Amino acid sequence: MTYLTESALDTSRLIAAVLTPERGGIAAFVGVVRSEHQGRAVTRLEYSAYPEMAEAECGRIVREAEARWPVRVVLEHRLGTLEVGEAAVVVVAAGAHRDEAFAACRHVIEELKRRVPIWKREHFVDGGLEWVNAAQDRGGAP
Amino acid sequence: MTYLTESALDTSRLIAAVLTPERGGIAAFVGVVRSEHQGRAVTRLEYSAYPEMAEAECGRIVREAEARWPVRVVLEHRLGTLEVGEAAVVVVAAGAHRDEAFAACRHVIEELKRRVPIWKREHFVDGGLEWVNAAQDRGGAP
Amino acid sequence: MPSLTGPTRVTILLFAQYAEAVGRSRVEISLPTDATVADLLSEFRRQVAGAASLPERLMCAVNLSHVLPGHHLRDGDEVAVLPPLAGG
Amino acid sequence: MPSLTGPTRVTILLFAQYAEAVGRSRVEISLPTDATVADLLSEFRRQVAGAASLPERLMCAVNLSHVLPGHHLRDGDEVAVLPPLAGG
Repeated sequence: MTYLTESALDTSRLIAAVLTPERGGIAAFVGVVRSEHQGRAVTRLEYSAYPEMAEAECGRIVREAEARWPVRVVLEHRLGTLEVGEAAVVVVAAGAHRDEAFAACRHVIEELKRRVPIWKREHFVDGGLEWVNAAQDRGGAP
Repeated sequence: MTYLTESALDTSRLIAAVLTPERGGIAAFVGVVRSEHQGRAVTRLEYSAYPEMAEAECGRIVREAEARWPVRVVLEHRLGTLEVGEAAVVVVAAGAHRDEAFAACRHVIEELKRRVPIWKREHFVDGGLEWVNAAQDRGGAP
Repeated sequence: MPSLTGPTRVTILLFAQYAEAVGRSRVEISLPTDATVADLLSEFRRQVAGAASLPERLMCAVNLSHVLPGHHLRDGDEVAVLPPLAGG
Repeated sequence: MPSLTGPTRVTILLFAQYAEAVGRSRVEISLPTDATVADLLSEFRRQVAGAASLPERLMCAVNLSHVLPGHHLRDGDEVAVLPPLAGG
Protein backbone atom coordinates (compact mmCIF):
# COMPACT_ATOMS: atom_id res chain seq x y z
CA MET A 1 0.00 0.00 0.00
CA THR A 2 1.23 3.49 -0.85
CA TYR A 3 -0.90 5.73 1.34
CA LEU A 4 -2.14 3.49 4.15
CA THR A 5 0.11 1.89 6.72
CA GLU A 6 -0.11 0.08 10.04
CA SER A 7 3.31 1.45 11.06
CA ALA A 8 4.15 4.64 12.95
CA LEU A 9 4.36 7.66 10.65
CA ASP A 10 7.73 9.36 10.21
CA THR A 11 7.36 13.02 9.22
CA SER A 12 11.09 13.53 8.61
CA ARG A 13 11.22 10.62 6.20
CA LEU A 14 8.23 12.00 4.29
CA ILE A 15 9.80 15.47 4.11
CA ALA A 16 13.05 13.93 2.89
CA ALA A 17 11.08 12.04 0.24
CA VAL A 18 9.92 15.25 -1.48
CA LEU A 19 12.98 17.41 -0.85
CA THR A 20 14.93 18.24 -4.00
CA PRO A 21 17.24 21.21 -4.72
CA GLU A 22 14.53 22.88 -6.83
CA ARG A 23 11.96 22.85 -4.01
CA GLY A 24 12.57 25.59 -1.48
CA GLY A 25 9.22 25.61 0.33
CA ILE A 26 7.84 22.63 2.21
CA ALA A 27 4.52 22.71 4.07
CA ALA A 28 3.49 19.80 6.24
CA PHE A 29 0.43 18.81 8.25
CA VAL A 30 0.45 16.20 11.00
CA GLY A 31 -2.86 15.07 12.51
CA VAL A 32 -2.44 13.61 15.99
CA VAL A 33 -4.81 11.58 18.20
CA ARG A 34 -6.20 13.96 20.82
CA SER A 35 -6.79 13.13 24.46
CA GLU A 36 -10.36 14.34 24.48
CA HIS A 37 -13.38 14.47 22.21
CA GLN A 38 -16.45 16.56 23.00
CA GLY A 39 -15.46 16.70 26.63
CA ARG A 40 -14.85 12.95 27.08
CA ALA A 41 -11.35 11.67 27.79
CA VAL A 42 -10.03 9.38 25.03
CA THR A 43 -7.52 6.60 25.62
CA ARG A 44 -6.98 5.41 22.04
CA LEU A 45 -8.49 5.25 18.55
CA GLU A 46 -8.97 2.43 16.09
CA TYR A 47 -8.74 3.45 12.44
CA SER A 48 -10.16 1.19 9.73
CA ALA A 49 -10.68 1.73 6.00
CA TYR A 50 -12.09 0.41 2.78
CA PRO A 51 -8.46 -0.06 1.80
CA GLU A 52 -8.72 -0.52 -1.97
CA MET A 53 -10.84 2.61 -2.37
CA ALA A 54 -8.86 4.63 0.21
CA GLU A 55 -5.68 3.92 -1.76
CA ALA A 56 -7.36 4.86 -5.04
CA GLU A 57 -8.88 8.06 -3.62
CA CYS A 58 -5.62 9.17 -1.98
CA GLY A 59 -3.89 8.68 -5.33
CA ARG A 60 -6.51 10.80 -7.08
CA ILE A 61 -6.20 13.56 -4.46
CA VAL A 62 -2.40 13.64 -4.73
CA ARG A 63 -2.50 13.69 -8.54
CA GLU A 64 -5.12 16.47 -8.55
CA ALA A 65 -2.98 18.61 -6.21
CA GLU A 66 0.15 18.00 -8.27
CA ALA A 67 -1.76 18.98 -11.43
CA ARG A 68 -3.19 22.15 -9.88
CA TRP A 69 0.00 23.44 -8.20
CA PRO A 70 3.68 22.98 -9.13
CA VAL A 71 4.35 20.74 -6.14
CA ARG A 72 5.20 17.23 -5.15
CA VAL A 73 2.90 15.75 -2.50
CA VAL A 74 3.28 12.81 -0.16
CA LEU A 75 0.54 11.53 2.09
CA GLU A 76 0.32 8.69 4.60
CA HIS A 77 -2.56 7.65 6.83
CA ARG A 78 -2.14 5.16 9.60
CA LEU A 79 -4.62 2.35 10.32
CA GLY A 80 -5.07 0.12 13.36
CA THR A 81 -4.92 1.09 17.03
CA LEU A 82 -3.34 4.45 17.87
CA GLU A 83 -2.59 5.85 21.29
CA VAL A 84 -3.20 9.48 22.26
CA GLY A 85 -0.38 11.67 20.88
CA GLU A 86 0.41 9.38 17.92
CA ALA A 87 0.24 10.74 14.37
CA ALA A 88 -2.73 9.46 12.34
CA VAL A 89 -2.00 11.34 9.11
CA VAL A 90 0.89 13.24 7.54
CA VAL A 91 0.67 15.40 4.40
CA VAL A 92 3.77 17.06 2.92
CA ALA A 93 3.78 19.40 -0.10
CA ALA A 94 7.02 20.73 -1.55
CA GLY A 95 7.32 23.41 -4.20
CA ALA A 96 9.68 26.11 -5.35
CA HIS A 97 7.75 28.65 -3.26
CA ARG A 98 5.72 28.60 -0.08
CA ASP A 99 2.39 29.81 -1.50
CA GLU A 100 1.86 26.68 -3.53
CA ALA A 101 3.25 24.42 -0.79
CA PHE A 102 0.77 25.76 1.79
CA ALA A 103 -2.15 25.74 -0.66
CA ALA A 104 -1.52 22.17 -1.80
CA CYS A 105 -0.93 20.85 1.73
CA ARG A 106 -4.14 22.39 3.02
CA HIS A 107 -6.14 21.20 0.00
CA VAL A 108 -4.95 17.61 0.36
CA ILE A 109 -5.86 17.28 4.04
CA GLU A 110 -9.30 18.82 3.39
CA GLU A 111 -9.97 16.48 0.47
CA LEU A 112 -8.72 13.49 2.43
CA LYS A 113 -11.22 14.20 5.20
CA ARG A 114 -14.00 14.75 2.67
CA ARG A 115 -13.37 11.84 0.30
CA VAL A 116 -11.20 9.02 1.68
CA PRO A 117 -13.12 6.06 3.20
CA ILE A 118 -11.52 5.82 6.63
CA TRP A 119 -13.38 5.42 9.92
CA LYS A 120 -12.39 5.65 13.53
CA ARG A 121 -13.69 4.29 16.77
CA GLU A 122 -12.84 6.03 20.01
CA HIS A 123 -12.13 4.26 23.27
CA PHE A 124 -13.05 6.52 26.17
CA VAL A 125 -11.57 6.47 29.65
CA ASP A 126 -15.10 5.86 31.01
CA GLY A 127 -15.20 2.57 29.09
CA GLY A 128 -17.28 3.83 26.16
CA LEU A 129 -16.52 2.82 22.57
CA GLU A 130 -17.99 4.91 19.75
CA TRP A 131 -17.70 5.37 16.03
CA VAL A 132 -16.76 8.97 15.24
CA ASN A 133 -19.22 10.78 13.01
CA ALA A 134 -17.15 13.67 11.73
CA ALA A 135 -20.08 15.07 9.74
CA GLN A 136 -22.15 15.61 12.93
CA ASP A 137 -19.13 16.76 14.82
CA ARG A 138 -17.88 20.13 13.64
CA GLY A 139 -14.78 21.08 15.53
CA GLY A 140 -14.03 17.64 16.83
CA ALA A 141 -11.41 16.66 14.26
CA PRO A 142 -7.95 18.21 14.23
CA MET B 1 20.00 31.69 21.58
CA THR B 2 16.42 30.45 21.28
CA TYR B 3 15.56 31.08 17.65
CA LEU B 4 18.91 31.30 15.85
CA THR B 5 21.31 28.41 15.52
CA GLU B 6 24.42 27.44 13.59
CA SER B 7 23.43 23.76 13.75
CA ALA B 8 21.37 21.75 11.28
CA LEU B 9 17.63 22.12 11.88
CA ASP B 10 15.67 19.06 13.01
CA THR B 11 12.00 19.27 12.03
CA SER B 12 11.01 16.15 13.97
CA ARG B 13 12.52 17.47 17.16
CA LEU B 14 10.63 20.77 16.73
CA ILE B 15 7.36 18.95 16.07
CA ALA B 16 7.94 16.81 19.17
CA ALA B 17 8.57 20.00 21.16
CA VAL B 18 5.02 21.29 20.60
CA LEU B 19 3.17 17.99 20.57
CA THR B 20 0.88 17.45 23.54
CA PRO B 21 -2.26 15.29 23.88
CA GLU B 22 -4.49 18.38 23.58
CA ARG B 23 -3.02 19.46 20.23
CA GLY B 24 -4.37 17.42 17.34
CA GLY B 25 -3.34 19.62 14.41
CA ILE B 26 0.27 20.47 13.62
CA ALA B 27 1.26 22.62 10.63
CA ALA B 28 4.91 23.04 9.72
CA PHE B 29 6.90 25.04 7.20
CA VAL B 30 10.47 24.21 6.17
CA GLY B 31 12.41 26.66 3.99
CA VAL B 32 15.22 25.00 2.09
CA VAL B 33 18.18 26.46 0.16
CA ARG B 34 17.33 26.23 -3.51
CA SER B 35 19.73 25.30 -6.29
CA GLU B 36 18.92 28.29 -8.45
CA HIS B 37 17.99 31.94 -8.06
CA GLN B 38 16.72 34.03 -10.96
CA GLY B 39 18.14 31.55 -13.42
CA ARG B 40 21.62 31.36 -11.88
CA ALA B 41 22.86 28.13 -10.32
CA VAL B 42 23.56 28.48 -6.59
CA THR B 43 26.13 26.38 -4.71
CA ARG B 44 25.55 27.62 -1.17
CA LEU B 45 24.24 30.49 0.95
CA GLU B 46 25.67 32.40 3.89
CA TYR B 47 23.12 33.62 6.40
CA SER B 48 24.02 36.37 8.85
CA ALA B 49 21.92 38.37 11.31
CA TYR B 50 21.75 41.18 13.78
CA PRO B 51 21.47 38.46 16.38
CA GLU B 52 20.20 40.39 19.41
CA MET B 53 17.40 41.99 17.42
CA ALA B 54 16.62 38.83 15.43
CA GLU B 55 16.13 36.95 18.69
CA ALA B 56 13.94 39.73 20.11
CA GLU B 57 11.85 40.01 16.94
CA CYS B 58 11.35 36.23 16.64
CA GLY B 59 10.17 36.21 20.25
CA ARG B 60 7.69 38.99 19.54
CA ILE B 61 6.36 37.18 16.44
CA VAL B 62 5.90 33.90 18.33
CA ARG B 63 4.16 35.62 21.23
CA GLU B 64 1.88 37.57 18.87
CA ALA B 65 0.86 34.35 17.08
CA GLU B 66 0.25 32.52 20.35
CA ALA B 67 -1.91 35.45 21.55
CA ARG B 68 -3.92 35.59 18.32
CA TRP B 69 -4.55 31.84 17.89
CA PRO B 70 -4.85 29.03 20.47
CA VAL B 71 -1.56 27.46 19.39
CA ARG B 72 1.95 26.78 20.53
CA VAL B 73 4.63 27.89 18.03
CA VAL B 74 8.28 26.99 17.66
CA LEU B 75 10.62 28.65 15.22
CA GLU B 76 14.29 28.16 14.36
CA HIS B 77 16.42 29.93 11.77
CA ARG B 78 19.85 28.71 10.85
CA LEU B 79 22.85 31.03 10.40
CA GLY B 80 26.24 30.43 8.76
CA THR B 81 27.01 28.57 5.54
CA LEU B 82 24.27 26.32 4.15
CA GLU B 83 24.50 23.96 1.21
CA VAL B 84 21.76 23.57 -1.38
CA GLY B 85 18.99 21.35 0.02
CA GLU B 86 19.64 22.24 3.66
CA ALA B 87 16.85 23.73 5.80
CA ALA B 88 17.29 27.43 6.61
CA VAL B 89 14.13 27.90 8.66
CA VAL B 90 11.51 25.73 10.36
CA VAL B 91 8.20 26.97 11.79
CA VAL B 92 5.83 24.61 13.62
CA ALA B 93 2.41 25.57 14.98
CA ALA B 94 0.33 23.11 17.01
CA GLY B 95 -3.27 23.59 18.06
CA ALA B 96 -6.36 21.60 18.86
CA HIS B 97 -7.54 22.05 15.26
CA ARG B 98 -5.92 22.50 11.89
CA ASP B 99 -7.40 25.90 10.96
CA GLU B 100 -5.47 27.70 13.68
CA ALA B 101 -2.34 25.61 13.13
CA PHE B 102 -2.19 26.51 9.41
CA ALA B 103 -3.06 30.17 10.03
CA ALA B 104 -0.43 30.62 12.74
CA CYS B 105 2.28 28.77 10.81
CA ARG B 106 1.71 30.86 7.69
CA HIS B 107 1.56 34.09 9.67
CA VAL B 108 4.83 33.39 11.48
CA ILE B 109 6.84 32.67 8.32
CA GLU B 110 5.44 35.80 6.63
CA GLU B 111 6.25 37.99 9.62
CA LEU B 112 9.71 36.46 9.92
CA LYS B 113 10.49 37.39 6.33
CA ARG B 114 9.09 40.88 6.82
CA ARG B 115 10.57 41.76 10.21
CA VAL B 116 13.53 39.64 11.34
CA PRO B 117 16.99 41.13 10.55
CA ILE B 118 18.62 38.25 8.70
CA TRP B 119 20.57 38.54 5.44
CA LYS B 120 21.91 36.06 2.97
CA ARG B 121 24.68 36.04 0.43
CA GLU B 122 24.49 33.63 -2.48
CA HIS B 123 27.48 31.84 -3.93
CA PHE B 124 26.82 31.09 -7.60
CA VAL B 125 28.31 28.25 -9.64
CA ASP B 126 29.71 30.91 -12.03
CA GLY B 127 31.79 32.31 -9.14
CA GLY B 128 29.51 35.24 -8.35
CA LEU B 129 28.75 36.25 -4.77
CA GLU B 130 25.74 38.49 -4.11
CA TRP B 131 23.64 39.76 -1.24
CA VAL B 132 20.02 38.75 -1.76
CA ASN B 133 17.60 41.64 -1.91
CA ALA B 134 14.30 39.93 -1.21
CA ALA B 135 12.36 43.19 -1.57
CA GLN B 136 13.47 43.58 -5.20
CA ASP B 137 13.08 39.93 -5.82
CA ARG B 138 9.47 38.81 -5.72
CA GLY B 139 9.23 35.10 -6.28
CA GLY B 140 12.84 34.37 -5.49
CA ALA B 141 12.37 33.28 -1.90
CA PRO B 142 10.74 29.98 -0.99
CA MET C 1 -19.46 -12.28 -16.15
CA PRO C 2 -20.85 -8.84 -17.07
CA SER C 3 -23.76 -9.05 -19.48
CA LEU C 4 -25.74 -6.34 -21.25
CA THR C 5 -29.04 -8.18 -21.35
CA GLY C 6 -29.12 -10.54 -18.37
CA PRO C 7 -29.87 -9.64 -14.73
CA THR C 8 -27.65 -7.12 -12.94
CA ARG C 9 -26.03 -8.76 -9.94
CA VAL C 10 -24.08 -6.43 -7.69
CA THR C 11 -22.20 -6.82 -4.43
CA ILE C 12 -22.85 -4.40 -1.58
CA LEU C 13 -19.92 -3.85 0.82
CA LEU C 14 -20.58 -2.55 4.32
CA PHE C 15 -18.10 -0.97 6.73
CA ALA C 16 -17.66 0.19 10.31
CA GLN C 17 -20.96 1.05 12.09
CA TYR C 18 -23.03 0.03 9.02
CA ALA C 19 -21.49 -3.45 8.99
CA GLU C 20 -22.30 -3.71 12.70
CA ALA C 21 -25.90 -2.52 12.20
CA VAL C 22 -26.57 -4.98 9.39
CA GLY C 23 -24.49 -7.76 10.90
CA ARG C 24 -22.73 -8.45 7.59
CA SER C 25 -20.01 -6.82 5.54
CA ARG C 26 -21.12 -8.18 2.18
CA VAL C 27 -24.54 -8.64 0.50
CA GLU C 28 -25.35 -9.83 -3.05
CA ILE C 29 -28.41 -8.31 -4.72
CA SER C 30 -30.00 -8.84 -8.17
CA LEU C 31 -31.60 -5.91 -9.96
CA PRO C 32 -33.38 -5.17 -13.23
CA THR C 33 -31.11 -4.04 -16.07
CA ASP C 34 -30.09 -0.38 -15.86
CA ALA C 35 -31.03 0.01 -12.19
CA THR C 36 -29.48 2.94 -10.34
CA VAL C 37 -27.73 3.16 -6.99
CA ALA C 38 -30.96 4.60 -5.55
CA ASP C 39 -32.85 1.52 -6.83
CA LEU C 40 -30.23 -0.73 -5.24
CA LEU C 41 -30.54 0.98 -1.87
CA SER C 42 -34.36 0.53 -1.94
CA GLU C 43 -33.94 -3.18 -2.63
CA PHE C 44 -31.27 -3.42 0.04
CA ARG C 45 -33.53 -1.85 2.69
CA ARG C 46 -36.40 -4.14 1.71
CA GLN C 47 -34.47 -7.40 1.49
CA VAL C 48 -31.84 -7.17 4.21
CA ALA C 49 -32.56 -7.24 7.95
CA GLY C 50 -31.02 -4.23 9.69
CA ALA C 51 -30.64 -2.22 6.50
CA ALA C 52 -33.75 -0.19 7.23
CA SER C 53 -32.04 1.20 10.33
CA LEU C 54 -29.35 2.96 8.28
CA PRO C 55 -29.70 6.71 7.62
CA GLU C 56 -31.94 7.79 4.75
CA ARG C 57 -29.10 9.41 2.81
CA LEU C 58 -26.19 7.08 2.20
CA MET C 59 -22.85 7.90 0.58
CA CYS C 60 -21.99 5.26 -2.01
CA ALA C 61 -19.03 4.30 -4.16
CA VAL C 62 -19.04 2.02 -7.19
CA ASN C 63 -15.87 0.19 -8.13
CA LEU C 64 -13.74 2.40 -5.83
CA SER C 65 -15.14 5.79 -6.93
CA HIS C 66 -17.72 8.02 -5.28
CA VAL C 67 -21.06 8.13 -7.19
CA LEU C 68 -24.37 9.96 -6.96
CA PRO C 69 -27.67 8.09 -6.39
CA GLY C 70 -28.57 8.34 -10.11
CA HIS C 71 -25.51 6.35 -11.18
CA HIS C 72 -26.48 3.34 -13.34
CA LEU C 73 -25.24 -0.05 -12.25
CA ARG C 74 -23.82 -2.85 -14.35
CA ASP C 75 -23.59 -6.55 -13.72
CA GLY C 76 -20.66 -7.31 -11.42
CA ASP C 77 -20.39 -3.83 -9.89
CA GLU C 78 -19.09 -3.55 -6.36
CA VAL C 79 -21.10 -0.96 -4.43
CA ALA C 80 -19.72 0.31 -1.12
CA VAL C 81 -22.10 1.96 1.36
CA LEU C 82 -19.89 4.36 3.29
CA PRO C 83 -20.58 5.56 6.84
CA PRO C 84 -19.66 9.21 7.55
CA LEU C 85 -15.95 9.50 6.77
CA ALA C 86 -13.65 10.16 9.70
CA GLY C 87 -10.11 10.05 8.33
CA GLY C 88 -7.39 12.43 9.43
CA MET D 1 25.08 57.67 30.89
CA PRO D 2 21.74 58.84 29.39
CA SER D 3 21.00 62.51 30.08
CA LEU D 4 17.97 64.66 29.36
CA THR D 5 19.84 67.91 28.77
CA GLY D 6 23.30 67.04 27.42
CA PRO D 7 24.17 66.03 23.85
CA THR D 8 22.58 62.91 22.34
CA ARG D 9 25.25 60.42 21.41
CA VAL D 10 24.03 57.38 19.51
CA THR D 11 25.71 54.36 17.97
CA ILE D 12 24.87 53.33 14.41
CA LEU D 13 25.22 49.63 13.62
CA LEU D 14 25.68 48.51 10.02
CA PHE D 15 25.18 45.04 8.57
CA ALA D 16 25.73 42.95 5.46
CA GLN D 17 25.97 45.00 2.24
CA TYR D 18 25.68 48.30 4.13
CA ALA D 19 28.65 47.45 6.36
CA GLU D 20 30.59 46.61 3.19
CA ALA D 21 29.57 49.85 1.44
CA VAL D 22 30.55 52.03 4.41
CA GLY D 23 33.57 49.93 5.34
CA ARG D 24 32.58 49.85 9.02
CA SER D 25 29.99 48.09 11.16
CA ARG D 26 29.78 50.74 13.89
CA VAL D 27 29.71 54.56 13.85
CA GLU D 28 29.23 56.99 16.79
CA ILE D 29 27.33 60.21 16.07
CA SER D 30 26.39 63.20 18.27
CA LEU D 31 23.08 64.96 17.69
CA PRO D 32 21.10 67.86 19.13
CA THR D 33 18.67 66.91 21.89
CA ASP D 34 15.42 65.36 20.63
CA ALA D 35 16.78 64.60 17.14
CA THR D 36 14.89 61.98 15.13
CA VAL D 37 16.06 58.94 13.21
CA ALA D 38 15.67 61.01 10.00
CA ASP D 39 17.98 63.67 11.48
CA LEU D 40 20.49 60.99 12.39
CA LEU D 41 20.49 59.55 8.88
CA SER D 42 21.14 63.04 7.40
CA GLU D 43 24.11 63.50 9.74
CA PHE D 44 25.33 60.00 8.94
CA ARG D 45 25.27 60.64 5.18
CA ARG D 46 27.09 63.95 5.63
CA GLN D 47 29.76 62.79 8.06
CA VAL D 48 30.58 59.25 7.02
CA ALA D 49 32.35 58.32 3.80
CA GLY D 50 30.35 55.75 1.83
CA ALA D 51 27.09 56.48 3.65
CA ALA D 52 25.84 58.66 0.79
CA SER D 53 25.88 55.58 -1.46
CA LEU D 54 23.18 53.83 0.59
CA PRO D 55 19.57 53.88 -0.66
CA GLU D 56 17.49 56.97 0.12
CA ARG D 57 14.98 55.04 2.22
CA LEU D 58 16.57 53.04 5.01
CA MET D 59 14.87 50.64 7.43
CA CYS D 60 15.99 51.38 10.98
CA ALA D 61 15.68 49.80 14.41
CA VAL D 62 16.36 51.45 17.77
CA ASN D 63 17.33 49.29 20.73
CA LEU D 64 16.24 46.08 18.92
CA SER D 65 12.82 47.33 17.70
CA HIS D 66 11.77 48.60 14.28
CA VAL D 67 11.06 52.37 14.22
CA LEU D 68 9.78 54.95 11.77
CA PRO D 69 11.94 57.92 10.65
CA GLY D 70 10.12 60.30 13.01
CA HIS D 71 11.18 58.33 16.11
CA HIS D 72 12.99 60.57 18.66
CA LEU D 73 16.40 59.48 19.83
CA ARG D 74 17.85 59.51 23.32
CA ASP D 75 21.40 59.55 24.53
CA GLY D 76 22.88 56.05 24.38
CA ASP D 77 20.46 54.68 21.79
CA GLU D 78 21.68 51.93 19.47
CA VAL D 79 20.39 52.52 15.94
CA ALA D 80 20.65 49.69 13.43
CA VAL D 81 20.47 50.52 9.71
CA LEU D 82 19.02 47.36 8.17
CA PRO D 83 19.59 46.27 4.57
CA PRO D 84 16.60 44.62 2.88
CA LEU D 85 15.72 41.61 5.02
CA ALA D 86 16.29 38.20 3.46
CA GLY D 87 15.53 35.66 6.18
CA GLY D 88 13.67 32.44 5.53
